[in-house]
Amino acid sequence: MKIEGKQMIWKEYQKEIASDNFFYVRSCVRQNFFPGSEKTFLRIMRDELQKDVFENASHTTCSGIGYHSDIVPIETTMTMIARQFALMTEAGKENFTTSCITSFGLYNEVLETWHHFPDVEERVRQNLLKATGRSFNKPKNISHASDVIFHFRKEIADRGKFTLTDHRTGKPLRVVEHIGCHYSKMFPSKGVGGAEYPYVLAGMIEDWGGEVIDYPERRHCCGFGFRQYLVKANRGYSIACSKKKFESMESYSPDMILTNCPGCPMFLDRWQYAISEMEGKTYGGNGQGIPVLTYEELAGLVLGYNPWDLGLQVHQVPVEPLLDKMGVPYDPGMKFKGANGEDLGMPEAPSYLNFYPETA
Amino acid sequence: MNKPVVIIGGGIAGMEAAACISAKGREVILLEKTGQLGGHLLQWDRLFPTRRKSSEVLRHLEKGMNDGISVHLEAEISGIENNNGVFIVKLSDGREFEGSALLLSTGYSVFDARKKEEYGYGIYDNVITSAELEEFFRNNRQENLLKGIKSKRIGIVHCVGSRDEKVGNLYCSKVCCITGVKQAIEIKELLPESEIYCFYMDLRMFDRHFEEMYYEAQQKWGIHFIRGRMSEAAENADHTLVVKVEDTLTGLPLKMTVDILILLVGFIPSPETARLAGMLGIDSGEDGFLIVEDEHFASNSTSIPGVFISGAVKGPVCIEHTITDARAAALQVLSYLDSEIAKWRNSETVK
Amino acid sequence: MTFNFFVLPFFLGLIFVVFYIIKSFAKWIGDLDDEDKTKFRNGLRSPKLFAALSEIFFECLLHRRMFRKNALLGYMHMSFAFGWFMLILVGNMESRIYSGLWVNPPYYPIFLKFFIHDKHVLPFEIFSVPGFFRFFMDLLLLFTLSGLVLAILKRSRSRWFGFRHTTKHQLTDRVAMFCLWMIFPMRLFAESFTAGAYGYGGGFATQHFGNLIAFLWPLSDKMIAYAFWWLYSLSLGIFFVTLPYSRYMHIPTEVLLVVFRNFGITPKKEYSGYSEVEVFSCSRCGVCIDTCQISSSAGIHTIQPVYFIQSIRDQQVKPDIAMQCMVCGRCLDACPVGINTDSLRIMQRKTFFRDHISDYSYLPKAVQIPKTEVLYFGGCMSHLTPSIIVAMKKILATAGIDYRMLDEDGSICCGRPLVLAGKEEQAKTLMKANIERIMASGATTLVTSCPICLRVFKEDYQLDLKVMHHTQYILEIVKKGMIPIQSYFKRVAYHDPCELGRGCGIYQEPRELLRKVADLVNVEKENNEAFCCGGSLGLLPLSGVQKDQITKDNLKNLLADQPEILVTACPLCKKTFAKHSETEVRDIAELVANSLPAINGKTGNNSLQRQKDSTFRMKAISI
Amino acid sequence: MKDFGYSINKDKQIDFDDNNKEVMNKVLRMEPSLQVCIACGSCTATCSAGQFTGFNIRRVHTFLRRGEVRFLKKEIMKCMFCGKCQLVCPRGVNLRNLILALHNSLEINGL
Repeated sequence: MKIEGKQMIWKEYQKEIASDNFFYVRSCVRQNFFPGSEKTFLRIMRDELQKDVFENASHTTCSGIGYHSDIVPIETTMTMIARQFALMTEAGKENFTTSCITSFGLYNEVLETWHHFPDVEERVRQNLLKATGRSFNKPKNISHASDVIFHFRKEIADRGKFTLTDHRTGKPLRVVEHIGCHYSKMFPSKGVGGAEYPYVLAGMIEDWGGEVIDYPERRHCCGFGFRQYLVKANRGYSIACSKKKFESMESYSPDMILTNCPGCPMFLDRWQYAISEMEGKTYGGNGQGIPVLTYEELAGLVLGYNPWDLGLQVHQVPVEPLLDKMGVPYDPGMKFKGANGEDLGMPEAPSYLNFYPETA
Repeated sequence: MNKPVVIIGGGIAGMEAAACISAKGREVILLEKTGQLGGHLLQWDRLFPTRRKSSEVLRHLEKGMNDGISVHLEAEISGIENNNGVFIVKLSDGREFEGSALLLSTGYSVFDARKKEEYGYGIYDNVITSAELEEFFRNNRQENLLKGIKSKRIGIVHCVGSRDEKVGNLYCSKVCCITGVKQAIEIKELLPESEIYCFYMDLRMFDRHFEEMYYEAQQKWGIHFIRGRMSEAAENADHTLVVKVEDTLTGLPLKMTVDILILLVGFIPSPETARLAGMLGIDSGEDGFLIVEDEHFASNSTSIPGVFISGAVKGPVCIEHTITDARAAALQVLSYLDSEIAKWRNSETVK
Repeated sequence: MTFNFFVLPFFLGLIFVVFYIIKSFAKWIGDLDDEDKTKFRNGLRSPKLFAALSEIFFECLLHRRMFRKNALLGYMHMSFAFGWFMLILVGNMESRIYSGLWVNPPYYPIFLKFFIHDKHVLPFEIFSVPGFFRFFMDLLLLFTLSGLVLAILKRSRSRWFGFRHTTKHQLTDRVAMFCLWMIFPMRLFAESFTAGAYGYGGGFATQHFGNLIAFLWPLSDKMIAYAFWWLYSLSLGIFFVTLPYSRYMHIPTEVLLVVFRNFGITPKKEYSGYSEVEVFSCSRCGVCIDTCQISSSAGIHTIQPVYFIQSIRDQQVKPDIAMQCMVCGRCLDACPVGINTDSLRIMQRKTFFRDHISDYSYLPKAVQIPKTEVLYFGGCMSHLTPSIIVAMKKILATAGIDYRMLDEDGSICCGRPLVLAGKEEQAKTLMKANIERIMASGATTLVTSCPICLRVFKEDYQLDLKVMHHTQYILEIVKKGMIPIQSYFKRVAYHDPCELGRGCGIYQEPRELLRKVADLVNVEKENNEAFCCGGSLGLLPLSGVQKDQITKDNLKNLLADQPEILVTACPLCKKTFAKHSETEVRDIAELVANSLPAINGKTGNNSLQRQKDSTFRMKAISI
Repeated sequence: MKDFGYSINKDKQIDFDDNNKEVMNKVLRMEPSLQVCIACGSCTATCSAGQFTGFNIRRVHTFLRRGEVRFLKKEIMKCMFCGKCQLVCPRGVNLRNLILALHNSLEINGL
């Protein structure tokens, strides 16, 4: 692998990322999947970096899941997206940043469509006006939340209390980065580093002290793919996709997987459990899985936030081994305690996946 | 009408045309950008389908370089003036040349394989281009290339940068298919125990003895051909490569590990061609190669009287045909210069 | 004195070989199926026995067939076989008459000259010529020795005997041969030395030779003679012992084969007692090597029947040997012993492919076959030579025959190719499917354009209707005057397809038909000697280049006389020749069709037609 | 092992590295002319069996060359062995021997 070759490509895919005054739209599913992530994003942006991130509670879904599941027509989707833009406009913001990769892709898709078919944009404006009396300006800058974290990765590193290194050996941790398909596969120029060798997560890993693992199935989809997962009959296909990736990365014995999409961490995490239950196969050392983190969670760890505040306890694959490597202190006793210390009860241990590992 | 003929580009076409024109007693000025005549012949080792050494062809061309030809190397052209039929060619170093006719033979460049990001050229250790392989052969450094290879399975990818809308080249580069077959055989001669797989869309064995060479590759050397364009390559921990292709003959996606991946890079118009064509106002086609006045009867003259073109500036072409084309160009230049015949030619021209 | 120890090697050897032969014969006859057993039993009590005996005399002793192949070769075999036989016969007469006893120890006649060396004149010597037997026995001995001389000569001058390639023999064969060759010189020396030592008792040859030795070499005495008697007995003994393990087993076995054949016992589809007898009857003479085109054209000299049968006998048949054969039947035709080499080969192939399951369940079950009188079956190959089908349709239409084409849109393979590959079991499904269709049509005549199909229809389908090749059928309707046939001056050569000629014995009909439409030139190798075109479906592993050579060599043979057209009667042959022939290649049917006037305005569709108009004449057709 | 009501799909992809190349090599040794196949499909178009069923000898060969041999046995059972394929092959490939060689080497490899 010639890193300079990659750097040449990364140079070609520089995208402009706003550095303040964000209008932030959340993901439909992430708060159930990884409750801590979006909260952590805001905490980092507002408390650490003193940035202005505006949220409007009345923003809705972008309808991406419905759109990609072929149950919401594109014009409806466009109108809903137009409404989000309207909310941004009303808030006097121009930098649109999304928590969800599918939304990010969809916003770009819609803006691109409008660019090529102004009449469609006009129609949508009419629809929105008729339906809500709202009108909007198109955002000056659209970035995904991971772009923003990428943008501030060095600041985060400077403020960081921990790095992606094994504090016992000083060796960098081996990290697999997995990009959501809708991040740059549709519009390579809209993603940091393009579609073939995306840099958005790789950049964070590098600057936070880790080592990026490039493995053959790097490009492959996590398997969520909406219809694949949502229709139970198709789940065999969904899980097969994740498995393909695990098999391909296993030989590199990664310490963790870093993701930037709502679906990917969910499925890369939960399918490890499902595969272990169905085939007795686990992909980490001694019966453990490979911890899967979102970029916000990782940033949080680097900044020394309490793992349980980041919501790491809801991961199916236990993260303790990773914490131990990074030397992040945590109180095992508190893992399953609620915010006010009430006992949430311990989950039943899976048959094969080592859920309660020996901790340091 | 009695000034010399200025030929820009001292490659195969330029050299051969110069030789032919000066042989008819016309003075020729041959301008070459680099420090050496010969163009791409300087990069190849052996030529298809005869496996003749390219140096041998070059020697033949050099024989034609007589006193009637004044060769100027390191000639960086800064401007060209056209005073109704008299051409003044200015060089960046101040040199200046006058000519009654201009022959443009600035050739082509090989496609930059980096543009096919998914093939990982310049990123993965064991992905090389067909042009590089020729360099290896030329300098007998194959060992460097092949050392440390365990199983010695080698993949050869056809149509890299050709017939590909994604890199803006819809045309076929013609010579890659046969080059791939030639190189496959050469590798097999070097490593008889190696397995070689060619990934192709079509095998365009357009010229004499090409199909026979393809047959030999299969029958004598047991080279395998898989129909399907490589979609992407990925690198393994041990620096071998995973190739993904649809085997269109089984209708299934196929994945295989190879130790070395050779990309058969195609033709693109050389930047110099585009620049000079711009200066002179010669039209170029959508593919960027220059347009001739009439593809059958004036296949070396352009829309501008006195300006002629020859060789790969007109599109992908093999060496044999380049030489033929250069001779045809010489003939057209000469007959243009003989004004009588030139008039007659123009009236004859179909367009 | 009627015994001496030196006789033991001979005597014991004789006992051994006799018992061995009896044992094997018993086994082989036992291995026949019941039907053949009865044939055998009845045969013994029928005039067939005499036919058998005469064939044994003419073939096993006089080697008539060998003479036909090559006089020298024939003489060599005859002098050995017949000469030795007579030595034994006459020797016994002499000894019995001398001793006056009817029963003698079996060694007595063989070594008579050792036991007696007086100047005896036997009672009632024929025409009371003194020493007649001595004279006659010497004559026979010389006769036999002359064969030996030729045999030795044949080693170096095999071409004089009509051989280009001779058999490479195994060790046992060489040992046996050496002993066989020693027998007669040893006898000569033993008798001569004895006669010389005693000064009398020999015949004209042995006596004079003996005297000469005694004169040149005074030391020679009875002891040296005695030594030679030992060597003589030893060579006989060793020969007998090696005989069962060498090619010479063919001497006794051949006799049984002749008997079997005369009793109407025929080769079976499965390896049987008969096959075993065939295998042991092979004398490894090697005639089959030169006849085989895989040797003469493809240059492979190791797979011919002589080696193949040897490998069966040694029970180590190799697939590549078994598969490497066109099953053209030329060797079978040339074999002096008349071994059915083809059936032996197919039997062996079967053993390899027993467990190759086939699945033809996809064949359409119930099919509507329109009723018809005459059923025409083009065959798979004819679909690649549509000109044949077109021609047949034109002929049948012109003759106004009510016919249907069974495989109008594609054939179910007849099964012959599978049979040839030894997959007879698998072929049965296909045969069944075709039989159903054929029977469903209610036809009384089945005409096919493909000899390959014809052969299997005749041999394996057991159809109770008339099966004909189109050449036969066309000839029939021509003779009935059902089509107006014309001839044009075209010199044509005819190639006998293997399956049609040697396969079904159809040589004359095609030629008779051809003579009606063209002028037939002669070809060097034709009829039963005809070469295979090289396209044979019997062959599996041979490379394209080698096959091409076979085709080219045959073309040399066929086109030697520069015919204008090369005619054959098999789509496969046609296709195979077309690849290499400069000369136009046609099927007989096409020639006939082209000689017909155009039906409903359509004109004959090829060069023949055009030529015809200029130069044709009516021929009187016998109606 | 738990049953979640769905299973993990098998990959349709040809994994050339893991596939069985032994059979391919055996067959190629037995019938080298297969090397020169250009997959034109004439054989399949003329195939006698092919007119009654989906038997595709060209694909059989292609699958063999990719090491996808599991289903071949079932396929080659359908061949009638008539030899038409051989007569139309533009590269003179000895296709009947492909069937035999394949039968044998599949046999040997217990497939």
